[in-house]
Amino acid sequence: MNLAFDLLLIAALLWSAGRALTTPDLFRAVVLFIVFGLLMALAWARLDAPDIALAEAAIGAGLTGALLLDALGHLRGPVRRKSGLIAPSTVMSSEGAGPPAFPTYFLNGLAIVLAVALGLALAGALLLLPEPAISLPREVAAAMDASGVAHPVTAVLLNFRGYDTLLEVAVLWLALLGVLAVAGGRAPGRAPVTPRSARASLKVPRLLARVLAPLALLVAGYLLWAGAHQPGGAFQAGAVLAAAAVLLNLAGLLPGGATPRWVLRAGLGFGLLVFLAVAAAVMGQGVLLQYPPAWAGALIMLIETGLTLSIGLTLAGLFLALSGASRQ
Amino acid sequence: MLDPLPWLILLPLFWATLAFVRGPGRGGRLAVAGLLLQLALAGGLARQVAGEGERVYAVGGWGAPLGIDLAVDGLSAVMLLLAQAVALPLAVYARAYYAAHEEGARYFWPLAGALLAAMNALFLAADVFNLYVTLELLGLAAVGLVAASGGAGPVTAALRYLMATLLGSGAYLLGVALLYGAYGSVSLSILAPLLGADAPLAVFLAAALMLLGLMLKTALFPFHFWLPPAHGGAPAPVSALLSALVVKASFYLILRLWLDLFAPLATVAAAQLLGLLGAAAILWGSLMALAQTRLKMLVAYSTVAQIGYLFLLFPLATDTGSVASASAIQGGVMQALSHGLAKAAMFAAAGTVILSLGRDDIARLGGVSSRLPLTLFTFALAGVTLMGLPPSGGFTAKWLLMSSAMHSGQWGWVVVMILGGLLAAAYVFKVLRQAFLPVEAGTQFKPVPRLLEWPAFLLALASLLLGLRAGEVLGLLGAG
Amino acid sequence: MSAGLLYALAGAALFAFGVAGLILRSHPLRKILAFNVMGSGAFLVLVGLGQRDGTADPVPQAMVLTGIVVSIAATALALALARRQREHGNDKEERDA
Amino acid sequence: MTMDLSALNQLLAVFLLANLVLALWRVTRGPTPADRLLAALLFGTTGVALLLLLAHAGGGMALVDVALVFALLAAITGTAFSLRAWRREEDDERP
Amino acid sequence: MSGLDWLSAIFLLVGAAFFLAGTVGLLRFPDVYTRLHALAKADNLGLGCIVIGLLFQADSLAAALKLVLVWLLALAASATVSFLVAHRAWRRGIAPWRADEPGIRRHDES
Repeated sequence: MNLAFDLLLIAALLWSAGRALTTPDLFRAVVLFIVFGLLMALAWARLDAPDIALAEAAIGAGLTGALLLDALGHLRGPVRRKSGLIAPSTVMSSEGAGPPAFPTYFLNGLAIVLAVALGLALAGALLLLPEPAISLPREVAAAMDASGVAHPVTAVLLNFRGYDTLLEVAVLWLALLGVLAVAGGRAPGRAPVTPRSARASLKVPRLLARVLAPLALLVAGYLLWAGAHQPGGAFQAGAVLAAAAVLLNLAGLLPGGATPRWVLRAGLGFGLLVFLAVAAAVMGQGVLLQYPPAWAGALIMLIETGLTLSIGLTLAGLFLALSGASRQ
Repeated sequence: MLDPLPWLILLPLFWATLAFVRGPGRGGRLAVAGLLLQLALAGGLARQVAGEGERVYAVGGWGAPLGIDLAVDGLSAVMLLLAQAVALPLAVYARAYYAAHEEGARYFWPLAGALLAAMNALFLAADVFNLYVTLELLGLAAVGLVAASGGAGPVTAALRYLMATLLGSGAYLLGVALLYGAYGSVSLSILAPLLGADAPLAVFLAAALMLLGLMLKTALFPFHFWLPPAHGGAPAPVSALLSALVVKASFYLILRLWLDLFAPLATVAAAQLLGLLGAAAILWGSLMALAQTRLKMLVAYSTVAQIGYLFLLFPLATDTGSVASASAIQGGVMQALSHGLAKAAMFAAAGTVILSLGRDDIARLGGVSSRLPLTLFTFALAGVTLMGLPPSGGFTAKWLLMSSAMHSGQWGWVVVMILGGLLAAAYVFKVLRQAFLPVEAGTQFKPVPRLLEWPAFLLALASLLLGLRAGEVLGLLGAG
Repeated sequence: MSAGLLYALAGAALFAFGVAGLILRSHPLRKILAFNVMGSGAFLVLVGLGQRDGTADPVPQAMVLTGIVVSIAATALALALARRQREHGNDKEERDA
Repeated sequence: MTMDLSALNQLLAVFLLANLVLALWRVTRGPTPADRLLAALLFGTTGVALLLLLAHAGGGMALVDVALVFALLAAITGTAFSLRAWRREEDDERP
Repeated sequence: MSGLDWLSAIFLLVGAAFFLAGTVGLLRFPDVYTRLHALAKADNLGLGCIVIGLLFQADSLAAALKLVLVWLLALAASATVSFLVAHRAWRRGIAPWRADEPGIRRHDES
């Protein structure tokens, strides 16, 4: 029974991903990709990874989908300059759309053959893979009581491999920096003016946004608190917060904009600063990110709260910076 | 006193975040102060390694398989010194440069801080998945810096650069996934002893994927297509940072993986292939540089060429006896150091010329020798290192590589190196010749602040002094 | 053929799809979709291989959480660049027209 | 029939997944762009039901939280679909 | 299987039947408006029955209430999105299907 479910789900995953990359119509490609993201959440549920299913659902369905759909409105139409990665025109001449030096189909064919060969080689390699020498789950279980939390994934994320998470929060903050630098480069465009007729259709989403936004806040708080002993945590909570902000923006209740004032900048940097401060403070009596066992749980909760706020603001900022700066 | 190892990562993140919170365009003084402290820390760390040898730092106190380890040995200490030594003068240069370009400076300092934090974290990391996160942090920071000026050219170049670096990171990540599947750990110190020549197919695939991903990020020929528009189109301080440091980080990673993790899998055939690609990069990059009409594109293609020298060390160091391989590795690292310093100086000098002249086509550089003597001298000094003339660091590097080639009887690489040196001379003198022509009618030279010319000169001088003090640096390299 | 290995094989196929898509397609939005598919494939291989014996392994799951946040960051930056590139294209068109 | 409840949940989960895939195929093939918007609806109902069944078929109560997030976010993707992606006229030349 | 389990099984099967009805409706109906009926009505009812069926299996009141909350949320989302889709389809000029003129027509042209 499980096998039937897995095989059907994998077939759906491969179908939706394949169609998303091959269908000529861009809107259908984005829809198929969002379907792929949601099917991935089901796959993570099947792989006993509820934390990832939560993150994939909140980030895949909520944010990536909204970002892509919002961008779709601006990116339709033919591509003027051939910006293919290894498309012949870029390999031979550095100025973009020069005449392709040798026929494109030769290169496309080569790329497809290479991709298929890679896929087959990977499949073969995976099937012949021996059992791993080290079993990390045993190590995690052994060290769980000293980690300060009850849920293994949160323990790995915030304590055992907390340094990865510190750098990853910096990556997210950095992406927003890049988006602000690019999108905010000029005066933000007028807020998207919705014609009177469309405004009538905004009444319903406004009602929904007013109901769902506080509920999303509640769910985010629940996920943050739950992270200590069951799947949840800062990323999923932050993503739900950001999804609420996206809904408010879509309903016209929250303005976009790519030039945050200092209060918002402080909020955006807050999570990273808290993490850095805790990482540095604990060095007083130990190594980087070595929480004193008695305080581990409290410190992790403090960091997670700061992260939820900053990740929520940053993920929302990624959407709002783009939607606010769009010229209608 | 501060333990240099963790603070080299935390410090740049601190001042980058503070610069962001203080608002667009702010953070210049903060950055220079931070970098001064970082240079001191890097020096302290180098002395520690020279004294006590390699040092492992278990983050969170958990130790190898469970937690993440940071490790510093001679190679990483040297690269850390290079990163801080190039970044400090460039920070001073950038403050003067952006005094004239208000628009471009909006988020330069937070992005540059994040870039440096990523560099330091990468040089110190000893965990393959942690290396993936640092590579991603480095890639996004570099793309952000290229695109920050917002012009049409840089944005297109940044998008292509981002796609190339994401393809590289994806391949690297799949390699990490295969390694974890095969051995159950991602820590270098745990994986290295487990990996033997009899490794399963998946490990060979992982090695190929990881190295291919990193070659894409190092812009080794034929994956160099994204570098010239990105480094050529970006503002001068950004191009200097990228050409001098960012491509070196992924090269350092290839060297680290080739020497430590994948040593048993490293076949002579693969090494020869890397050598051939390096040779092709030298010839192709130099020829394209010679053909360029715009100054910064010439310097960008020169980067593509000089990266080729770095990859010559692989055929010279694989199964060629301990003496030849040691000298080849020292030559490669010395080339990375001297090129880092010289290329930063050259891009900075080019930036000064363009800022003063208002245009960047090589044919109309007349009068630069009389109006901007120090900048032209800096450009020439940096050219000396690129050409590999004594007593510059470039000469020491090429000499070590050549002696290794002669020792192991691979004469082909010697010919390539000599050809590369001649071509480098060609494109450097092409610029110098134009600069000595009389001033073109009707061109005004905007006055240039001193703080713009002296940091570039300092960098060029350092690339020269590196040649004279090579013994000390190579000693540190051997220590770890 | 445990569930973990099955999903790892699916991940390998998705990775191949993603790489082919990233190289072949020229529209920036399609490259972004391809990059995300490639990332999901790599994550499936990472978790799938870690759980070939059926027991949930928290370490690759934490790594994939980190990876998902990294890929949304990269996707957002790529979208911002693509939109800015299109706006420059439109400006050039208005100037040419 | 000695079928206990969790086996029934598992069986229904497979049945719902088949339903979902069939419906998704039809929706994404649908002629007008409006049909494709229905995909968001599908996940709001079938996806949530599927997760609830999996949760009670041994997948663990955490999947109920995932279903909660699914339901919460189904509205967002659907709203984003209809409000933002579908503003340009040329969508209709190919109904 | 105790009495409660039978009750739960019955509700689950009824719910599945409604989902089947929704999918068949989606496949058979000719235009977007009718398909909205299939999806919005049948599937939500199916979800409701499944939630009720699972209520019997819930081990605590909190878990049961959470299930009901999920259902209410799904209803709210489904209602909003159905309205928006139908509204946008009409604004875009897609005419409802008519037996005498099958095929996709525009109502603002005729």
